[in-house]
Amino acid sequence: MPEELPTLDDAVALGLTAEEYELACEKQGRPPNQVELAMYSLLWSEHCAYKHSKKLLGTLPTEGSAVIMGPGENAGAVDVGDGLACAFKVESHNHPSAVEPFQGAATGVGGILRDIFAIGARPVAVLDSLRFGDVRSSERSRYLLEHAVAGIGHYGNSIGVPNIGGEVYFEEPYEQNCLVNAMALGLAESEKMIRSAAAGVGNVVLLYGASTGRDGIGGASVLASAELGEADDSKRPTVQVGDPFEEKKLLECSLELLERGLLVSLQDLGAAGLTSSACEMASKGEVGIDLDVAKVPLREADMEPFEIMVSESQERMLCIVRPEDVEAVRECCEKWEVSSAAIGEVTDSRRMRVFSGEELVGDMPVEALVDDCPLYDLAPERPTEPLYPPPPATVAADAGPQETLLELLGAPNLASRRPLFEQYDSIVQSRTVRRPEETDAAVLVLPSGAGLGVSIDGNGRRVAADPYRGAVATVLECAANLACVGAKPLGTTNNLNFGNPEKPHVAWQLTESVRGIGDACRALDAPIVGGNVSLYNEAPSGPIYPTPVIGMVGLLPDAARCGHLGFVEEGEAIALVGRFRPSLAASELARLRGEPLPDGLPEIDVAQVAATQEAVREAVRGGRISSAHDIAEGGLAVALAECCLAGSIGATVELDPEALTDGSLDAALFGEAPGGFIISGHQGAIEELAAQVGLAVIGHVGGEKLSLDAGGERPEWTLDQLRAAHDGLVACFP
Amino acid sequence: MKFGVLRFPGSCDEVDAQLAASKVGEAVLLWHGDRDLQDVDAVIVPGGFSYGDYLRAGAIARFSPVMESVVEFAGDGGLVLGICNGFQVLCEAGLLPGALLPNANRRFTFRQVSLEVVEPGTSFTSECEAGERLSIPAKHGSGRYYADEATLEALEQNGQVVLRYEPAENFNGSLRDIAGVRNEAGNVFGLMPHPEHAVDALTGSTDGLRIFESMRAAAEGAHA
Amino acid sequence: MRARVLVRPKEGILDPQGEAVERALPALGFGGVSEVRIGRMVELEIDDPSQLEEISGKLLANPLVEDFEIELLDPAAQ
Amino acid sequence: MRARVLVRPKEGILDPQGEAVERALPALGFGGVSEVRIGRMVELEIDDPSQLEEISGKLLANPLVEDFEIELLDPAAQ
Ligand SMILES: Nc1ncnc2c1ncn2[C@@H]1O[C@H](COP(=O)(O)OP(=O)(O)O)[C@@H](O)[C@H]1O
Ligand SMILES: [Mg+2]
Repeated sequence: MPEELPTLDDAVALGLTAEEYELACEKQGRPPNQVELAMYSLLWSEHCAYKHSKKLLGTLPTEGSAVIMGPGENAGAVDVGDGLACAFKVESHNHPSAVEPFQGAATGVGGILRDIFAIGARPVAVLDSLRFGDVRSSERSRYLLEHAVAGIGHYGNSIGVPNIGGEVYFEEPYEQNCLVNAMALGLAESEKMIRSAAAGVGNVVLLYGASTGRDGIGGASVLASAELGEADDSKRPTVQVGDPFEEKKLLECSLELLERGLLVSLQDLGAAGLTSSACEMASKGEVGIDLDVAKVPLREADMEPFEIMVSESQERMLCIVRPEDVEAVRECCEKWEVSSAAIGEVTDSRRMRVFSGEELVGDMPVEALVDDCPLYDLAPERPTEPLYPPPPATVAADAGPQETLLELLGAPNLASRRPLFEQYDSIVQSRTVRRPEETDAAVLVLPSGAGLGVSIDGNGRRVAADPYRGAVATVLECAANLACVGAKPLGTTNNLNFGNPEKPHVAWQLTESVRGIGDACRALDAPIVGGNVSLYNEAPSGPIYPTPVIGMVGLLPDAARCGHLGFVEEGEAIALVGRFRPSLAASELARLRGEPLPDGLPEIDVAQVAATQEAVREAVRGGRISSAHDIAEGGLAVALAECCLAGSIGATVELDPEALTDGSLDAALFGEAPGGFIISGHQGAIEELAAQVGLAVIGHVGGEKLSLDAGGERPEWTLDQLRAAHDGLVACFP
Repeated sequence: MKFGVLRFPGSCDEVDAQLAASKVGEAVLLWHGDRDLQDVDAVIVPGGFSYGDYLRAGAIARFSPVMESVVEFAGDGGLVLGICNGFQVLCEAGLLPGALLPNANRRFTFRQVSLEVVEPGTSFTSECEAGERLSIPAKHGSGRYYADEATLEALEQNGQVVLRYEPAENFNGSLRDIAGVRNEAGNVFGLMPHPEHAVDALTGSTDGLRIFESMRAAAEGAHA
Repeated sequence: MRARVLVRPKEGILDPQGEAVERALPALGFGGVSEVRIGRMVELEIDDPSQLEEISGKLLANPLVEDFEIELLDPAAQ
Repeated sequence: MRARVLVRPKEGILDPQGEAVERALPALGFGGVSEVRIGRMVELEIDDPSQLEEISGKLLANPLVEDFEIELLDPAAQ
């Protein structure tokens, strides 16, 4: 151990406050040494300790009849019938992706997949949620988009987990802080799932997977002892490189170990590497752990103990094994060509002790590391001034509906995502019932024949306009997507992407959003089973749009009945379902017109929206209608165009703007609000449905054109025109 | 009829292939490290990313112990089907002519493609009609079929070009739109698109089933 | 001994990656670049360099579509 | 003028390809190989070789994870 102890300055450079450093000294009864300070600084970071969000997260609803595992484990899980559980979680990899988008996004996928198999579930799907600056004007954003998408595809395709859905939006406030969130789902027999709590004094702590290098030790390198000074800076790469091949072996190996009952508990290594994994396992099990860093297989020979403890090398797992099973575990690892090493032992000391061979190089109370990080209260304050400048105008305010629809369809936020999802394998594992653009939510078939519906959504602009209602609307939109495939929500995951929570207006966005998520999840009986928080997404010009990303999982009794979003049959009736009251406030059209964000969104009748969703869901499940699509960004006209494009068939529609709005044609056609659906089906079936839910028949399916008759205007578009406009993103992937 | 589906470290579509083959017969997985082919009637070298596709797709997998047995099996006239990565492995192993190079569009691409059945008489297409179109998904980063001119000519002459992409759908830039070829003896066949992902109307088309049914017919004919 | 194997696509074989680089250059302000070909470079430590020819022909390159070139690296020059 | 740019993963950066090849070699009967690193080789014709440094840093290599080395090729030696 180097004689010289790190100082307060070192602690501050590592991100601790002076008070936190004092507290760490107090917990240790002396100033922490190099290894200890590295570990305190990581475990007491925002990322690991949730210093600014833990109290808020406590307000979220986490209980429900379907919940098998709630927040607190590597992933949450819900019961999907027949003794099967669906594990799922969303996680961010925003900062690494801004630095190196390909590897950042790839390792983001790798990380969330490990969370899934860490609880014993086989990963069956990935979804991704992305935010960049405006790709039309920003070359850097195009670069980030292209490489992040390539990275997500690279990892998921190579490891054989289908990417079945996602979302991407382009807004100026993400120019300096792109968001790359990845969600994964897994399936497990409920009884065979495993937790991460270490148990059994005397049991062996075993590390398996990739060897440990200096990946991602970035910040902690200030602790490097003098011999490895500045001259060796190039030896301290911060970019983590993902190896999906290694993870594929790790995944199969882990599932086999679990299947054979060889593990007491299991934990992936993610942010803060061995430090976080070992301490979490000890904390949850209320035990101690002794680790010997000299036993950790290294990729680079000359690593210091603190480097080994904080390394974020990918594709590694930590498990607790009974001594008599160690041999069998190591044999299984060998079979899968995964290296493994017994690196420590479970103790009853409730201390985390780090050895380097014989030498004790760190000794800390587990509780201090994991539970005693100070939590901070937020000081939310509603801003009095707009936080975000209006976006540049690209569509004239007086453009007619004819032109406006094409502008909207081609806008980066609404254009077809085909150039992205064509880079993803969405069908491997043979469960994918609907491919991207065929339905609003992705659908996987379960062994029982039931369907699992999944959706991921977020709308930062609307949340920026109204953090509470925007967040409510985001949750409702996820549920609407599920309703369109006939799925009933079972559980929810969320990723809170925000700016600096120490700033009062960001604290306000965060507080209000979490309140909105909680209320909406309660109303839908779709409790939160897990999630992730990414704060400090700020540039000198200000914070990102507050971006809660919601992932929701639901069940439908028969996967074959999940329907389509596209119109199907010539002559069928088209109906607008729900009490739909669209407004241009914070809409995509307002954005294209360069309008500033409004201060607040119209009130949402959540019960009413939920009832509409239920009616649509039941109609889809019953096979009574031919298509269902929720009205989202771009409003009614865009939704109709999407139904035509997905079905490759035209439609004739007549609308009375007065019935929807105060008479504004633009608002009726392009305004946005939760609670509206476009469905199609036989006239008789639609009429029957009208007895259960408010709906208006507005036209019929057929022909090669979309023709509207509304408020005295009669615009029409050929399918080819719509399609050409909708291909607006192709240019981003030369 | 018993199919054996190889499993390399990094295979992804082996379970899918097993599932598809089990619709027409029995199907077992064969571990890359074992030489025993368990008396199967046909071998499927599945898709995925064996050994991460590092270096070149299929380059490392072809050296695995199980491949030695597969080469022998093929030499004795056994039916061998290579799908996607499996096609690449068979080319690397010299069981099929040519090579598969990175896509002309430089990206991994997933698309449902339409394939023309050029040779309906083979052990892998006997259940298809000449000129019939099969709708089957393709998903790969290195699917550009290449062979030198002389080889291409010979392939055409011998009826070894079994499947072709509709010209507009040849996104990977394969020479002469070639999607699938067989060896001269006719018992080894490789294709880039994934017939095992086209065997169930619930998850797509069922056109791929014809390939597996043809193999069953060939295997049963051989037994008879 | 340290060695390097350079693997390049055979002449006449389309190299989309190389073409894309060539196409991208003028827009970045670099003119006068042509015939861009992209290959692989493998560097390794090897006890018996006489094996390199076989390793390259069998594994590192596919002789059907690639040429390779072996360079033995003088440790002093590194 | 003909030039060659060698691009390799930075020291300390994980090279999954190199590791996979290294692990595969013994099974092929080639022992005694270690420290395999796999990179790219770009060969091109360039009018103004002084641009190469910039082209390499901007387009051919990703300086965050890769180093590059420029070699000017003597046409006579080719
Ligand atoms: N926004 C949130 N909502 C609910 N639970 C959350 C949220 N953020 C984090 N959690 C929970 O806190 C725990 C720790 O999360 P995280 O640090 O991301 O874990 P891991 O290291 O396994 O990825 C997890 O159980 C996670 O589900
Ligand atoms: Mg985890």
